[in-house]
Amino acid sequence: MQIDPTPQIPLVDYLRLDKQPHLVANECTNCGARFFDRRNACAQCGLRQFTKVPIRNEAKLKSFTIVHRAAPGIPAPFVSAVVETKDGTTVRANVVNCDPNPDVVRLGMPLQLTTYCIGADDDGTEAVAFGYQPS
Amino acid sequence: MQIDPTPQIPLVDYLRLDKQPHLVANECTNCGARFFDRRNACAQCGLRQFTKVPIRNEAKLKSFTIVHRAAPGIPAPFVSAVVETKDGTTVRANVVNCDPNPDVVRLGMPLQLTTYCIGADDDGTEAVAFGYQPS
Amino acid sequence: MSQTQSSTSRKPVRKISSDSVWVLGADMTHFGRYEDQDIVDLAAQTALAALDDGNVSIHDMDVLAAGTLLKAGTSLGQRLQKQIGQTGIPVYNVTNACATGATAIRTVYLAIKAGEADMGLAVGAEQMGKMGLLAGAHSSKEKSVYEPKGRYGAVTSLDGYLGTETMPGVFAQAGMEYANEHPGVGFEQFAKVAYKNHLHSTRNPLAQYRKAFSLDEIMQSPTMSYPNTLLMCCPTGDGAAAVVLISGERLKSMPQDVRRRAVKISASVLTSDPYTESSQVQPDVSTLTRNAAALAYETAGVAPEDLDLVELHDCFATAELIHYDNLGLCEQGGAGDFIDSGAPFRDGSTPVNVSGGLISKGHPIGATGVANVYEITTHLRGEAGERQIAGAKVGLAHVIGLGSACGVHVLEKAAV
Amino acid sequence: MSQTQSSTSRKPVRKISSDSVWVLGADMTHFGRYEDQDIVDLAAQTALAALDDGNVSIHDMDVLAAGTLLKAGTSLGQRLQKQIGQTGIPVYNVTNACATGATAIRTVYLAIKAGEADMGLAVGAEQMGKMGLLAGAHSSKEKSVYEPKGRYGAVTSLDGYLGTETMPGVFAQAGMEYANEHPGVGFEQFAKVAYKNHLHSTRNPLAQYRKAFSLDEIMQSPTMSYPNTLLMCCPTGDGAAAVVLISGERLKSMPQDVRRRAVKISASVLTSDPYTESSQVQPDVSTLTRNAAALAYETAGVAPEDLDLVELHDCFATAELIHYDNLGLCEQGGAGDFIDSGAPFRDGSTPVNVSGGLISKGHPIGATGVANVYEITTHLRGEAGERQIAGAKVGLAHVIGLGSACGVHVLEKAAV
Ligand SMILES: [Zn+2]
Ligand SMILES: [Zn+2]
Repeated sequence: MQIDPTPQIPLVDYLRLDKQPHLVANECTNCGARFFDRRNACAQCGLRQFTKVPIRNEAKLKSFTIVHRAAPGIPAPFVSAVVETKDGTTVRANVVNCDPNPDVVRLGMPLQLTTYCIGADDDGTEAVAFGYQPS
Repeated sequence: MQIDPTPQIPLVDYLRLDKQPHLVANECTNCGARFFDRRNACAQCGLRQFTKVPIRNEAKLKSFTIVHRAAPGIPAPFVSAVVETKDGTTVRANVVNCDPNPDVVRLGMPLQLTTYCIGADDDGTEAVAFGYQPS
Repeated sequence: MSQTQSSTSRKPVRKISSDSVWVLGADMTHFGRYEDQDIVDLAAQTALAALDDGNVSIHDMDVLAAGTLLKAGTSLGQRLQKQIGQTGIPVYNVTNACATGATAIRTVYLAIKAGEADMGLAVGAEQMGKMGLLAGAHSSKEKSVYEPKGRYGAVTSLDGYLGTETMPGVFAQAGMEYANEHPGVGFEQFAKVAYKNHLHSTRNPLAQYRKAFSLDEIMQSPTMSYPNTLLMCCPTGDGAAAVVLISGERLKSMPQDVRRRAVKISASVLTSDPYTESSQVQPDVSTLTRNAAALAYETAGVAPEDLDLVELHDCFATAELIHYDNLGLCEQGGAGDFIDSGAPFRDGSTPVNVSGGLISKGHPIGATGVANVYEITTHLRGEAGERQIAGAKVGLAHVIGLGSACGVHVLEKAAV
Repeated sequence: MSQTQSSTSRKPVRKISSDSVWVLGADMTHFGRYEDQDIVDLAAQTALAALDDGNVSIHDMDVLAAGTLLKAGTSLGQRLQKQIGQTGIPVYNVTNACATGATAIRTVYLAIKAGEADMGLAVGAEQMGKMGLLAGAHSSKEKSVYEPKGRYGAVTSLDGYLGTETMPGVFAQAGMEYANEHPGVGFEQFAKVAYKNHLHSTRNPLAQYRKAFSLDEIMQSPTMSYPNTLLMCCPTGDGAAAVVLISGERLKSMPQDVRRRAVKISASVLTSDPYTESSQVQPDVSTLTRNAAALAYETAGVAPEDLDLVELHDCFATAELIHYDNLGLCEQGGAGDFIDSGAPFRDGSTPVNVSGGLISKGHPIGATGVANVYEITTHLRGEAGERQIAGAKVGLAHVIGLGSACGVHVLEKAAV
């Protein structure tokens, strides 16, 4: 008898839960600008053709804040961050597995994408978020 | 032993529940324009002084509609109207005690202000509305 | 059709004056339901199409104005930019009830007139879904203790107790007041307006509904607010429309085939309610429309009889009828005869709402004031297909939002 | 203070040019809580006061623009007219997030520049009550089944899972990015901004708060989003502000004592976000401010070192610091040194937010962009009482709304 693995769904559709989870972006075929959302056209050049490109998991910390007063249901404090991936894409995410302390979180520190479960719905499907942890 | 009368409150503050219920308006002391709401200044002349004036209860029907699709909780059909009082003031109200039928409601028909209870709150206070009935 | 305060002889458009403003590109989406798209998708789709139509790009725009009523305050303009091109230009998010779209156009027009922009994009969009009637709503939670609130010291919602606040009712009363003052106007005249607009819509592929109804079907359909029956009321729906405006100076440098399709804005007018005694208790949709029309005719040097077609704000059949009079399309007091004579039908002397109007084309609020300019533009270009008014040279687009705001645009075919 | 792209020599204002635009009247309400008044009361109160201040009436106005964010779509402009005078003029209801008030001013400015108006009234108002933090909110009703929604296919609200969407956090990140790039900028520098603005507010009778705090108290107050502590964040509140604008042509015909108090708008600029890579995931409050400032300085022929005072958008302490750099008030990268040197204090070389700023004066959103023009105007008139910057001749008002929109106005004292 085989046990089915717990069904999972990514928190956002640009998170791909492959063996090696990673982000994918919509890249403008004209100017190369990258976007994580559904697109009508390119915000930079205005043209309307995109391809999917995978984003590197290695990143560095570009900016952060430590949020103490968070939205209801969100454990606080937590580290909110803007990171720059190795291939030069800016991503907004939390820094996880890291003490939420301004003396520990260092601007420029190297990071690595990771995933974690944030809860399950009534069907037992788990939502999987991504974050960046110190590497 | 004396029985207290049921406490009453007017639906709007420009309805005065005296022995002879009637409406009162804020009249601009400069240009004579009349308003039923709390005022910052006069919509006609821009000046800022008002006196309270009583409005005549006799009126005639200036316009109407018979509302079949009403807001939740409002019995329909009912006759919504714009009336002109004997002293030339325009008032919006329902025509009451009148069959809501376009063959019965006649433009220009003479009307008279009347009041009626629309419900009571949890303290037993009755809200009193006004309407105009054929005279 | 009738007299106007400023009947001026028509001067054919011979050249592009530098300080004139023109419609260079225009588009509207199909009006209807878009359950899988959001308001930004609708706005983006029509903005891109209007830019394509004018053979320009978002990078050519110097200003952007965006209008939506239900999503007012959500920076629709900037959200649109993020989807079609962030160029750093000034963005104005505007609202003016049902005149929101016209206000967006006017804002771009002002920026061009002020010399701050050569070209600009005005977009109106709305996603209403199946929200039902436009109506004042009662609070769902019953108050347990009456307490006077607001400017009238009201202890509960007044809608239904002191007259109606529902839109079909408010516009019914406006129509009935006209009927009171003018013999020959009644239920049948109002119903004929809806008959006409439903009939017109069968030719418009962009209309939300394209079904003709008999006069009897219209009069027998469920009464919303007498005399407005269901088929005399505009539906709710989703949609968007966009126009690209350009200064005359800049237009001169455009290629001939682009100039040829440009349409001149001979007048762009926005008014609000002047004080009238009765408007203190019920919206007065007439006076501000009359004022806007008078100024528009004077500015454009156009008289009502010069108009080859009119798109006016028929949110309800009763509204269209009184606007015949307000816009000077008929004799004073003669709106009943006007519809009875067939004048506003597409084969009549002054075709009104050949698009199907709000009643059948639909009324996604923020889009409406842009969509009627699109409609006129399309006819003046001779590109309106099956619904084309042959040889149309001058048209008027009118929109009114309660509160109130009225927008009137007079458009003229280019002769360049 | 520093270089600017367009350092031009100052020309004293010698005469009123016809195509210039001036502030004729200005007012703001006390910012705070108004539980017994509605937003129309606030707007009416300040509009009447601004008209009185300019010695004109609503009947002199040719255009009205009204701004509110939380009540966007409620036709504030028309509701205001009904309380202070219905004259039938065009009304524009505008929104642009926290730049809403500046957008109202710009709209009136455009109408005057376009030649459609000689005088106009711009009003901004907001009633926020005790709504708490400006923050993205989670749905109260838990979803039972995850379903991808919206442009990111999100199965729940992302705020807190993929970074923060709360305003103190967003602006904290903007500040920390600056800190990352520029040594000498850290928690203490940010805290000094709040120290300064709280101190300044003690002199402003219109400020919501008028209490000075020590640097230590500010740094020790509860952390909202590091490095922004509670005392480094603007409060929510109610308030309104209004200005009457007039064309130079019309101003010439006004009495000498009215002309004397008029203040020239040397530049009125509105920008939006140009594309930048990082702004796709986090708001970029800098680039559009830099663009607006560059255009404003060029238009006005004013350099940052000419400014006698600046009111800038310090919604959070981190924001003010980076705007020193964005507005060119300091050397490139030198915002930390700038605050450390005391330059932006009221006795420094470039006084910034002598009103107390958003942090202590308050930030009723729609009012803010008008209130900072009121503040500059009051100083240029020499009427700012205890907080007067002596001899002020040139000032700059800056406001930014996320989404984004940035408004910059450069004002100059009349010499007539
Ligand atoms: Zn591109
Ligand atoms: Zn008066």
